[in-house]
Parts: sequence; structure tokens; C-alpha cells
Amino acid sequence: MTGAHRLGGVTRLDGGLIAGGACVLALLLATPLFGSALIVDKLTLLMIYVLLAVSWNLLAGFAGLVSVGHQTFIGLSGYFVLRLVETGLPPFAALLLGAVAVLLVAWPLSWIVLRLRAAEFAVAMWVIAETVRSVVMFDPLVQGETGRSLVTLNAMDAELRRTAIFLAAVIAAALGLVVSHRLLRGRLGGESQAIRDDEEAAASIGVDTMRVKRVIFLISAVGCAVAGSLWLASAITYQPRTAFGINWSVFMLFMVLVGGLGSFAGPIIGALVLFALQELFGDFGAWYLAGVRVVAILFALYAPRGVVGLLADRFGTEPLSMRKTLIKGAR
Amino acid sequence: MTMIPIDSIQTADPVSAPRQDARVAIPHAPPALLADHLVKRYGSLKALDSVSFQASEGEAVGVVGPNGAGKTTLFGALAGTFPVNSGSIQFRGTEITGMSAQERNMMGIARTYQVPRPFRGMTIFENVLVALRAGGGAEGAVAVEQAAELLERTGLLPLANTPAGAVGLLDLKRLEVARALATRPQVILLDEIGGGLTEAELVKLIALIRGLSEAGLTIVWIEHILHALLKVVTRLVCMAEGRVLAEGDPQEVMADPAVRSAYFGADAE
Amino acid sequence: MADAILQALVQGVLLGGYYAIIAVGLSFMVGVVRFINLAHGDMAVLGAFLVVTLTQALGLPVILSIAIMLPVMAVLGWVMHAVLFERAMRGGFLLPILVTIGLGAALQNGMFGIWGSNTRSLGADIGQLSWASWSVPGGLLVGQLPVLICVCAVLVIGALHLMLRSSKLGRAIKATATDPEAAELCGVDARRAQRAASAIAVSLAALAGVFLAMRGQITPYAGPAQLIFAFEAVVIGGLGSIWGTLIGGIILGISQSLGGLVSNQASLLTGHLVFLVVLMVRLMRTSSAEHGGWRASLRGWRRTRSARDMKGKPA
Amino acid sequence: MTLFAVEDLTCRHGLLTAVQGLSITLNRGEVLCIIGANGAGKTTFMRALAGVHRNTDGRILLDGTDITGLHAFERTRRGIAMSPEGRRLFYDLSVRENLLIASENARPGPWDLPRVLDTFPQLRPIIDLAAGNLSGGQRQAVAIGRALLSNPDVLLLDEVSLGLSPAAVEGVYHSLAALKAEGDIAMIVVEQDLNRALDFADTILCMAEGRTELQGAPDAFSRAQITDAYFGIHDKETAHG
Amino acid sequence: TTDETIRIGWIGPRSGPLGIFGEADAWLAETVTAKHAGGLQIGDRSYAVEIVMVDTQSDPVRASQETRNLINGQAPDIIISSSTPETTNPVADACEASGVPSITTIAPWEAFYFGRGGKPGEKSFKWTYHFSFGAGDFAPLYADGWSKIDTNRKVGMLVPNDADGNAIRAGLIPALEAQGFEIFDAGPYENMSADFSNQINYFKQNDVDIINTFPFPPDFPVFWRQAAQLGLAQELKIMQMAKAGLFAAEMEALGSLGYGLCTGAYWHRDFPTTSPATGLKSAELASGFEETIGKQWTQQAGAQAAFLDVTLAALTASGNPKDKAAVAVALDTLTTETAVGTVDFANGPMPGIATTPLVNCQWVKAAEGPYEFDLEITANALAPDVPISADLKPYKIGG
Ligand SMILES: Nc1ncnc2c1ncn2[C@@H]1O[C@H](COP(=O)(O)OP(=O)(O)OP(=O)(O)O)[C@@H](O)[C@H]1O
Ligand SMILES: Nc1ncnc2c1ncn2[C@@H]1O[C@H](COP(=O)(O)OP(=O)(O)OP(=O)(O)O)[C@@H](O)[C@H]1O
Ligand SMILES: [Mg+2]
Ligand SMILES: [Mg+2]
Repeated sequence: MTGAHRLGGVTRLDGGLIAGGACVLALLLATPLFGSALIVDKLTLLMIYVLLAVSWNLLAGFAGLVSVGHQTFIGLSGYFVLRLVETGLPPFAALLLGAVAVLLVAWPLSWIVLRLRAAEFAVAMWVIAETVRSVVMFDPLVQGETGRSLVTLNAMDAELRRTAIFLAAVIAAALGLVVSHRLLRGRLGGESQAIRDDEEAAASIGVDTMRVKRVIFLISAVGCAVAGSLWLASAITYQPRTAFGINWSVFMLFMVLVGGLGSFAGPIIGALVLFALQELFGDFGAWYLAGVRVVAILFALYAPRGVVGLLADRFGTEPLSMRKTLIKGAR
Repeated sequence: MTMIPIDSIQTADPVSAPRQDARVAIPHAPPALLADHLVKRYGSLKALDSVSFQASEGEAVGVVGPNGAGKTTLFGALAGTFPVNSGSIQFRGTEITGMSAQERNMMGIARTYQVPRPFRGMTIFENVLVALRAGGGAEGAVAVEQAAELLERTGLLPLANTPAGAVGLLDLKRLEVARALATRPQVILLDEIGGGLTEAELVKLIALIRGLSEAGLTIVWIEHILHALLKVVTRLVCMAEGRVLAEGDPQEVMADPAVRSAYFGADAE
Repeated sequence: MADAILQALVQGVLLGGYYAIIAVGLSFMVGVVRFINLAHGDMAVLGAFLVVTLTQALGLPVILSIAIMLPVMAVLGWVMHAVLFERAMRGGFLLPILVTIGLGAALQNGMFGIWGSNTRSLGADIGQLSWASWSVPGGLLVGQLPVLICVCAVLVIGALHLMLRSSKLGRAIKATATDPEAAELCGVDARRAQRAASAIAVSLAALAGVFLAMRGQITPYAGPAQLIFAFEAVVIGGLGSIWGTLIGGIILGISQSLGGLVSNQASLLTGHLVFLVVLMVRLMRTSSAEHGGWRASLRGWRRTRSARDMKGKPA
Repeated sequence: MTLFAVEDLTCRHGLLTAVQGLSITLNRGEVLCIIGANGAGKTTFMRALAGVHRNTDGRILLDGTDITGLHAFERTRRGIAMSPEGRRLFYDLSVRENLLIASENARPGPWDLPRVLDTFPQLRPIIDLAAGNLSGGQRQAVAIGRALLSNPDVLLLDEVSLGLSPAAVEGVYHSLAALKAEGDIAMIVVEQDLNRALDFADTILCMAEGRTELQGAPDAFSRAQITDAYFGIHDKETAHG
Repeated sequence: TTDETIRIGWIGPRSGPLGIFGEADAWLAETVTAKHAGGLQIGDRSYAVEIVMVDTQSDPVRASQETRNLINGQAPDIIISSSTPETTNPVADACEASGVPSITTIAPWEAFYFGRGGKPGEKSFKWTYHFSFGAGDFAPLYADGWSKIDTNRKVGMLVPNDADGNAIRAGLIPALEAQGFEIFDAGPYENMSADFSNQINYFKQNDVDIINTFPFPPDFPVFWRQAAQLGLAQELKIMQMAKAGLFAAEMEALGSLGYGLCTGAYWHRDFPTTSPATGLKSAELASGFEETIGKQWTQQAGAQAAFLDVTLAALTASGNPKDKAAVAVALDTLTTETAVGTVDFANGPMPGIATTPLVNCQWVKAAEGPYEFDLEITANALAPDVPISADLKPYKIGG
């Protein structure tokens, strides 16, 4: 039978999408050459959204763990960056190191919270975000509620800084997508989905459930942390209540839910939708925010597989599906 | 025995007579699986009430008993799905009582679920592939090839790329077997995998399991379809109310009055 | 110092009364109905806004406003269950979390759209009650409103307990929660029972919201903070136990006020930490019970050597 | 007039058809026993009758009215009560509460708590115990009592004697026989004990793989025919009475 | 007949929890635009004035984002922003980063300057300017205000852990001690606390006559009701708020406990000033607000008008409002009259900072009129031009 079967290759649609994605990436990297500052700034935000959505989706969509406390890592990385800059580190080094330092907190945390399930996990994460915020606010550097600005970044030329942060955001988002793609196509992806579908059965076929969950948890934490430090770099102002705000979770939830929980393309679509909604209706203030939530509820109840699910139903195949197909015939 | 004419079951056998070539355990080798005085409580209920059980290397053991006897619970305890309240379990002489389900699988114990528990979000192929990679330690093209082979053997190949959530119960039961086998076990615990199969399908199933047994796999099989069970197993354990009622040669166990009243529900007059 | 501790304990207990009442509806939903409503805090705030509006815009007496608001919120809870929760409950544990967190955020912004940003309070509408106090022997002063809230909490919890224990509806709700199908077989309309449970929980939340508005202020965004307190009280008190909610609330209140004694900044933090510790201890206790004792369970917490290394499988 | 009629009932679990085209009729005072191997579809059939399994085709008529579209609780209130497989007591509630729930939501009728306690006197001493702590026989008594408190016209009993000691089985059948003698209630009983079934039933229905294998008066079939059908050893010559 | 348009970006909270600060904005923007419909004469050119309004929704994240969008999308010549460090700091940061001049106000200047990492003495920010009262202004204000009645000069401080609070703790407490007050600081606490009994006991034990607090506004009623419950309010002579108690709405929410509370004010309808940008006198600003908005006047009416005064003055002083550097240079030394008095950047405490005066006020039960509370001016040491309208009365529950 050797050589009689193999994994299905990339479909033509997906090939097109990947090629298109590569073009978009190239285009993005070149944007600072021709795009206005406005465009660059907006795209930076979009990239941060993509990174957040991808990170959160890893945990919720593939490991079945809904966290409403991932703002912990967003806020914490900002704080670490501030602290590191205060010690005299150059800001860009601090941005990178701050995000990585989040692992120091996420790793021990994972030992505890990953033993919790479902709602207990969700709520415990939220309380942890609040707890970490309280602790961070003890540091006189952040001045309690008020927070602090990353003023050292202002020393840099505005144009250069904007470009650098934008490129960093594009690379981070692209890296996030590539890493999650590799992971999900690999052994870990299958195992995490198995855990999501049935943790007990997954253990019974030899999946080290704790390890898999921990790896995914840490990756999603680092993803959020990188997004957090990019956010700080572009906003410059750090405020604990905002950085640790539940709103981050609501946004991540919205993007992933609307795009398609547990799909690869979903978070990207979700980020685009949120971005578009914000551009179009952001001026309606609270009613816009309420509307965004209502849309999320409607999706949760009536299209739980999101836009990607709708597309899949319409066209028969899911775009950029993580599904592995078995094909007859040697390569 | 008023209600179950064993002879008639045997004559209805579509494959062959019961196996006579039972593999005899090597005298001093430790049993593949040894459970000693297992107790499992659910609140006030003792689902396992001091159950001792053993399966020698390469042996095929059948487990029968009325509903709620504790058969599935025994499987859970052996596979490490949940910890027992007391008692100990050994695998080839190694103490495994405190080990997790995953570690036991890694050592070579695989189980199927009576109520199938597929990974519904994944295809049949992916279900098997994840088991091959996680428990079976296979990688790359080899894993794919082995998955295809397992699917072939369990008759699931045509459904390979169908989501597991979308196939019927019988196919899910086959998937249970394929997925357990994918972890390359030395002991496989089969829980009512024959229920609901047609005669023709039963024939295939029996052939599959006998093949496994002949390849040296230790098999423990819970089944209510006796005639199928008896074509594979060389020893029978009957449980009732969390205890082992009788064990030994299948014919003798079936004839045991306690078994007849507890399991077959008929008054042993 | 002893004086300060005594005072802190008394205040903690009184504060706990409020936490108990904000938590009891949530406890009822989570523990008895087995539905997690992350919009609980926002429903509390919504109830409070209704009373504020009835009282301040229409000039009704507070008591009358509450009497009008409670059934309105009950109907809202009923409808909410019929339209949202029922559907969400069928989708496993994920959907209720997603739906109710979305609902909460939608409520917050909707309330903001309607009532705007001003902080509102019922303190002025209840006159002296909002600050009057009794002095008790030992030089302690205890506020009348906190005592009233405490008494209310005990009454509500007692009533809920009685309702669950010996009313037709209570039995129907409990039965439905354990086994909706068996309940239907007994002639219970399971959906109605669950909707009624939601109606009760939502109106209890709203009542708590009114107390919040009496003892402090409310804004459309005040809900999530209340939800956290409520959740902490429920978990500390033990899921599924209605009286436990009272104990949980009081423990939370006392932790916060004792924590405040150490450092004012540590007050809320202490509450969070007590919650996390209780959660962890309970987790370890369950796993130790399952594994037959603490030692065995600790062994389980330590990751054993990889079984694959130990034994090795045939390649 | 026929009290209870089922026409061509088919039930599915997802893609699996668990019951295929079953039809029965029943009058007051009549008892139908359903027998069949594990997984034959008996429970699914009973659940469909009671209205808790809703993925069905076919019609169910009570007193000539089509009740197919009704919810389980509505059927209970119209006179179909079931003691389900596994008893399904409310384990954290007391025996009294278990019984009260049924009587509170029942239509008016002859059955009330005292009468149930007279019928099952063994429940008196344990009335305030949590149902989860009862023995198998006690549980079964509570489950049947609970069903009776709904004052049914049609009583569905799934696995009446399963897990009961012979004495307990004797007791239950004694009560059921008395009920049958009163002639007000029609009963459908799933029974694994063939002798019991043959003794107690006016009609037996033997199922295998969701289909009717045998249907008719108990004495219309030979023992061999029944046992063959019972174990799903499907033989076209001997099946169908 | 205008040659060019000056575009002013005005970013402020108009919805969300801080929305009350922005109530007057739209009306003031209209008034100013209408007044300059014929063009603003700068040098020899006349410019049309366009004010672009942006709502932060009280969200610092959105404030930062919208500022960048505004800068990139609409090329404003200047950006102005006000009300709380949570608004001004992110906006100023974004402006500084993009090289657009900005003026901000209504946030203690220390919270603005040090909160953003400014260093004392040196010119830390190139593009961002701020005028407001400062923590240092409170000591003379209070020393004057509290001396109007007889007290034991023991002061309890209730100050949270935030930028305002830290600035106060560092600056005000020593200054008050220097003025001969005995200070009892209950220590920093986290906002949104539900229980203040520890602090109240501390104050009671030390028998304070005066309490001074700078709370997050929603915390104050919780504290104050508890203070009444625990008998502290009954023993006090002066309850001095800052940050909280700026608006009548807050007092209304307190009911009878609100009569007699003291608060500093950065503007009042009795200020003897005129706003050049709107052309309205203080009393006119207040009544205009009440007519247009339909609510009781707030300090924001005048403060925001002053804000526009400074903005137009800076643009005018630059000589060329389209030249960002020129605007910034003009701001370095700008001195101008506004609705809140003289704003003088040349002699500010830090480069780019100007201070404005405060008066001390007491909320009293309104004698007449449609509103429940009136704000009486009781002390004016920092703004001697402003007339005192009432004597300070010792606090008594119910007024
Ligand atoms: N998770 C559980 N919680 C409480 N009781 C349980 C649980 N699992 C099983 N039981 C009880 O334990 C007893 C044994 O159940 P088990 O599933 O082992 O029976 P079984 O022999 O496999 O029966 P069947 O032939 O019906 O599959 C039953 O009374 C069952 O109700
Ligand atoms: N919830 C379910 N989902 C899927 N399949 C089911 C479900 N319940 C039962 N089945 C399947 O439907 C078929 C009929 O089951 P049913 O429980 O009706 O049989 P039964 O005759 O009552 O068996 P037993 O004697 O074991 O009680 C079986 O193949 C069973 O596996
Ligand atoms: Mg079983
Ligand atoms: Mg059954």
C-alpha cells in the first residue's frame, strides 16, 4: 500500500488566497513608501487587531478555552515595556523584551488556570486581569489610575517611528499567522482540536492535554503581549484601566466570533469587519458599541461558525481550511 | 438455562466454530493487565465493588453483565479515565494506578467508548491521524499511510474526509476501534463495539478482532452480542452490581446459575 | 488596633450583605439553573436605572418605583431566556459565555445611549436612610441602610430557599435543572420553569442594583465590577448553595475590609486573592478526593516522567 | 373506541433509524409488553410515545386525538405517563419531592400521595430520604409511583424489573396486576424477563433493530420463535407471526 | 473674503462617563464659529475658522486613535483637548509624536506634565502646551478658604493612587503643613472602593475638623454617606472636595448630604471676565449654557470658552497660523486674557505650562430658581478680582 495515499495538497482557491496574501503582505510592507500617514496608522491598528484575533482564536477556537482575561497580557507587556525603558533600555528593545517577559507571568499562571474548565476558567482569567492590574498600580511609575506615556519614543523622528512601528506590526501579524498556520497544520493543531472536541477522549489516545493546552495558552499570551506593546508604541500613552480593560476581550471575542471561531481565515475576516465597522459607524459612539455587541450575539446564536462558516456553506469549501484531506494516489 | 440456548447461538455462527487455539499465557511473565480489588464510588453508589481482573499477554477476554453492572466503569478505571477510590492496577508488572489516561495510552493501553466520543469537529481521517501522531508516535507520510490502512481495515476509507459529526452511529463505533488501534496499543479495551451491527458487519468485525488477537494484541471486550463475543474470547468475566460474578471458561461461566439469574434475567429453576 | 479590627469586621459583614444580594441571583442561575449569565451586573444596573428614572423623572416614591420595576425586569428576564438563553444553552458552555458577555456590553452601551454618562444615585431619594445609623454598645455605629440591605439579603435568600424547598415552582425549577426531560415526564413545562427562573434571577439582580444606587452611585458601565464581586461571592460560598452565597458575600466583604486595614490599596486585591485561593483550594481538594488523599494528588500535580520514555512502544 | 394508537412510527437518532414503522393499538385495561435485545429500539420507541424523543415520523393518537405534536409535559397532562429507563429520579430531591412534582403538575384523578403510599408501603419509611440514596428496588417503586401520580390513561414502563431483586420484581408486578385488574389504565411495559412478559401481557411486541419482529398474543408463538426474535437472530422463515 | 481656513481639531469626551465635561463644547464651537464667520484677521490676512469636533467617548484608547486619525486625515493646524488627564495626556502624546501643536486644559498641570514623563525645568515637550490649575495652587486656596471659620486645623486627607492624587500627596501636604495645618493622610487607595470605613475611623480617631479629598468622582458619595453613617460627617466643620463635586448633578445625587460641601472652582458665573473668542461675559456664558443645553450651568462653560480664547490668541500671535512651528513659538510666550482670567505661558511653573486661578466655593441649597443647588464663592485669595458671594458656613448635615 506504500505510497497509495497522501495528504491533500493546497486547493486552487487556497493557492490563490495564499498567493494573494503574499501580495498583500508585500504591498503592506511597501505601504510606507506611498501611503499617507493616515493610512499607515490605520493599517497599524488593523495589524494589531489581526494579531489579537489570531492569538485569541488559538485558545478559544482550537483549544476550547474562552478567556475573558487576555487583557492581562496586553496590559502587562505595556507595563514591562515602561519599566524596561525606565531602566534605560532603548525603546524598541524594550518593546520586544516586554512582550517576551510576559511569559514569566503566563507560564506559572498556566499551571493553575488550565486546570479550570469552561466558565470557571473564563471568570478566573478575568479576576486575574483585575488582580494583576491592582498589583501593577502599586508601582509609582504608572501613577495608579493615570498611567504614563512612553515619551522616549518621541525622541525619534515621527515619520521614521510611524514606519518602524507599522513594519513591526505587519511582521508581527504575518508571523502570528504563519506560526498559527504551522502549529495548526502540525501535530499540535490536531491535538488541540481533539482537546476542544473531547478532552477525555483526547487523553485516552495519548494526547498530553496539559502540555498542549499550555503551549497554546503561552503562544496566545505572547501574541496578545506583542499586540499590547505595539499598541503602546503607537499610542504612547499607557493607562492601567484601559490596558487591562475587559473591552479587549470583548473585541477579540467579536472578531473571532464574527469571522469564524476555530478557522484560520476567521480572525482575519473578523479583524477586517471590526475595523470596517469602526471606520463606518465609530462616530455613533455608544450606539455603535452596542450595535457591535448585538451583531456578535446574532452571530453566536444564528451563525456560530461566523463569516467563514457562511462562506463554506455557500461555496462548499472553507477558505484556507485547516482540514487535512486524504487523497488517493502517490505524489 | 431456559432462555439462551447457547448451542443455537453457535450454530447461527456465520464465520466458524469458537476458537480452540487460545494462546496460553507464558507462565511467569506478568499479566498484561492486572487489576486488584478496584473500588469506584459515585456518591453512595459503588460502581466497582472490589473488582479484581486480569488479562494475560495476548489473551482475549470477554466481559458481560447486566446494564449498570460496572463494566464500562471497569474500563474507565483500567484506562485511567478517572482515578479509582482504592485498589491497584498493573500493566505488565508496572504499577500504573496513579497514571493519567494519556500516560497509560503511551504505555500501550487503548480503549473505545461505549457511547462513541469522536472529535466531532474533525474528519474521520483527522481523528485517526491525531491518534496516530499523539499516541502512535507516527509522523509525516508514514502516519498518513498508516491512517489510510487503518481506515481500510475498519471499512471507513470511503468516509475518510467526512466530518465525524456527520456520520452514523455504526461508523462512529468503527472509528472508535480505528482510533484506538492508531495509538498502537498492546492492550485494547473494546466497549460494546458490536451493538447494532448487521450479521454481515459482525462477521467482518469478528475477523478484524481475531486478526488483532492473532497478531498478539491483548483484547478485553465488553459485548452483549454473545455469539459474536464467543467467537473471539477464550475467557469470560461476568459482572453484576459492581462485582465479578463469575469468570473462566466461557461455557462454564454461561452455565453458572448466578450468571443466568443476574445476566439473563431468567429464574434459574 | 483591636478596635479597628472589630470595626473592620462589622463593616465587612455589612458590606457582605450587599455582595450577597448582588450574588444571590447569579448563584441561583449558575448553581440551580446551571446557566452562567455574564450580563448579571448589567441587569442590576439596568434595574437601578429604571428605578432612578421612575423616581426622578416621574416623581414616584422609591418604593413604588421598585414595585413597578421588579415585574418589568422579571418580564425582561423571561423574554431574555426565551429569546437568547434557551438557544445559547443548547450550544454547550461556550455559547452562554459569548452571548451573555455580548449582551452585557450591549446593555452597557445601550444604557449609556439612553441615560447618558451622568452618575445617578438614589441616595437623595431615600433621604436620611442613605446615611442614618444606629449606635450600638461599644461605641460602634452601624449604618441603617447597610443593615437594611443585610436584612434584605437574608430575607431574599431565605425566601429563595423556601421557594426552592417547598413551592411548586421551586420544585419544578430544581427538577428541571437536574433533568429537564424527567421533569417534562412529570408534567412540568421545563421551558416555562427555566424562564421563570431567569425572571426571578434578573429581578433579584435588579433589586441588588437598586441597593447599589442607594449606597453609592451607578453609571451605565458599573455592571462588570459588580459581576466580579458577585462571582467571587458565589464561588467562595460554593456553587449551588443559596445560603452559601450569604457566607461567600460576607467572606468577601470581610476580606476586603480586613485587606483595607493592611493597606487601603489592597482592599479589592485581597478580595480577588481570596477568590483565587478558594478556587485553587477547592480544585486541589476535588482532585485529592478523586485521587485518594492529598499526598496522592500532589503526586499527580507533579508531572511524572514521560511514560513513553519509561516503557517505550514497539516502533 | 381505541384508547391509544400508534401508526407507523419511525424514530431516528441523527442518521441512525432506531425505530422503523411500528404500529400498535391499545384499549383500557390492556397490557402490551415490548421485548427485544439491547439496542433494539425499545427505549427510543417509549420515549417517542412519551414525547421526549421528538425526531419521529408517524402518528400517535390518544382517544382519537392526534397528540404527535405535543410536548412531553402536555402529553403527561393529557394522560400519558412514563417511568423512564434508568428511572431518572431527581437525585438531590427527597422521595416526597419527587412524588410531589408529579402530583402538582398532574391532571385530577384517583391517584394521590396516600394512595401511592398504600400501593407501595415500602416508601413510607424512606419518604424524606434523598432519592439518590435509594436502592434499586426503592427507586423503581418511586419511579412508578411518580408516573401513577400523573393519573395516566396510558402508563409506559421502561425496564420495569431491571436490576430488581426477585422479591422486588414480585412486589412491582403484584401492584401492576392490581392496576390492570381495575381496567382503567392501559400499560406498555418493556420487560427483559421473558417469562414475566409472557405471563403479564395481553399482547407482546418483539423488536430487533428497530423493527417489529413478532407482534400478537403471547400464546400465538412458540418459545423458539420468540427467543430467536429476542436475540435478533433474524430468520425470515420463523419471524413475523 | 477669507484667504484660507484655519482648522482646529477639538478632541474631548462628549459621551461616556466623562461626557458631562463636554456638554458645552458643541454650543461653544458654534458660537465661536458664528462670531468669526467673517474671518479671523491675523496679520494682513483673514482666515475662516473651522472647528472639527471629535468625541473620545471617554475612552483614552479612542482619544489616542482619533487624534492620529484627525492629524493624518484632516491636517488640522492645531489640536485642542480638555478635561482630565485621561483625555489630555493621550491626545497630547499623539500630537507630540506627530509634530502638531496642541493646547490642553482642565487637568492639574502636574498630572499632565509629570504624568507624561516631563522633567522639571527643561522644556520636555516641543509641541504640547497646557494651562490649568496645579496642585500647588490648592495650598494657598485652602489656607485662605479654611481660615474663614474657626477650626482645630487638623486636616484629614483622602487621596487615591492616581496621577492627581500623587501630585497632591507630594505637593499639597507639605505646603499645608507649612501653613500650620496638621495633616492626617489616610494613605493611597484604589478607585472604585466600596468601603471607606478604615479611613473614616482613622479620621475620627484623630478628631479632624477638615477633610480634603481628591477622589475619582463616583467614589465620593460612597465615602460621604459612609462618613455620615459612621458619625464623621456630623463632627466635621469643612468638607473640601476637589475633582469630585464640580457639577451640580453630583450634588443632586447626594441630596441633603450635599448642602455645605466645598469645592474649588476654575470658573464661576460671577467671574468678572469676558471671553474674547465668544465675545460673552461670564454671566452670559452661564445663561447661554442654560438656555441652549437646558441644564444648570457648569464650570465647563467658562473653562471651555477660555480654552478657545487661548487657542485663537495663540493662532493670532503666531502671525502665520498655518505654520505649526510659529504657533508653537507663539505659545512659548503667550499671555492672554480669557474667561478664567489671565493665562500666561511666559511665566508658567514649567516650560509650556500656564496656570489659572481657582476660587473656593460652597454648594448651598438654592434660595430660588429651578435648580436645587447654588455654588457660592467663599474665598478668592488666588483671584482677588472675583467677588465673594457668601460667607463660608461650617458643614451641617441638611444645610
Ligand atoms: N459518572 C457517573 N456518575 C454517577 N454514577 C455513574 C457514573 N458512571 C456510571 N455510573 C453508575 O455506575 C454503575 C455502573 O455503570 P457502568 O456504565 O459501568 O455499567 P455497564 O456495566 O457498563 O452497563 P451497560 O451494559 O449498560 O453499559 C451504574 O449504576 C451507573 O449508573
Ligand atoms: N441518544 C442516542 N444517540 C444516538 N444513538 C442512540 C441514542 N440512544 C440510543 N441510540 C441507539 O439507538 C438504538 C436503539 O436504542 P434503544 O435505547 O432504544 O434500545 P433498547 O431496545 O431500549 O436497548 P436496551 O435494552 O439496551 O435498553 C441503539 O442502537 C442505540 O445505540
Ligand atoms: Mg457500559
Ligand atoms: Mg432500553
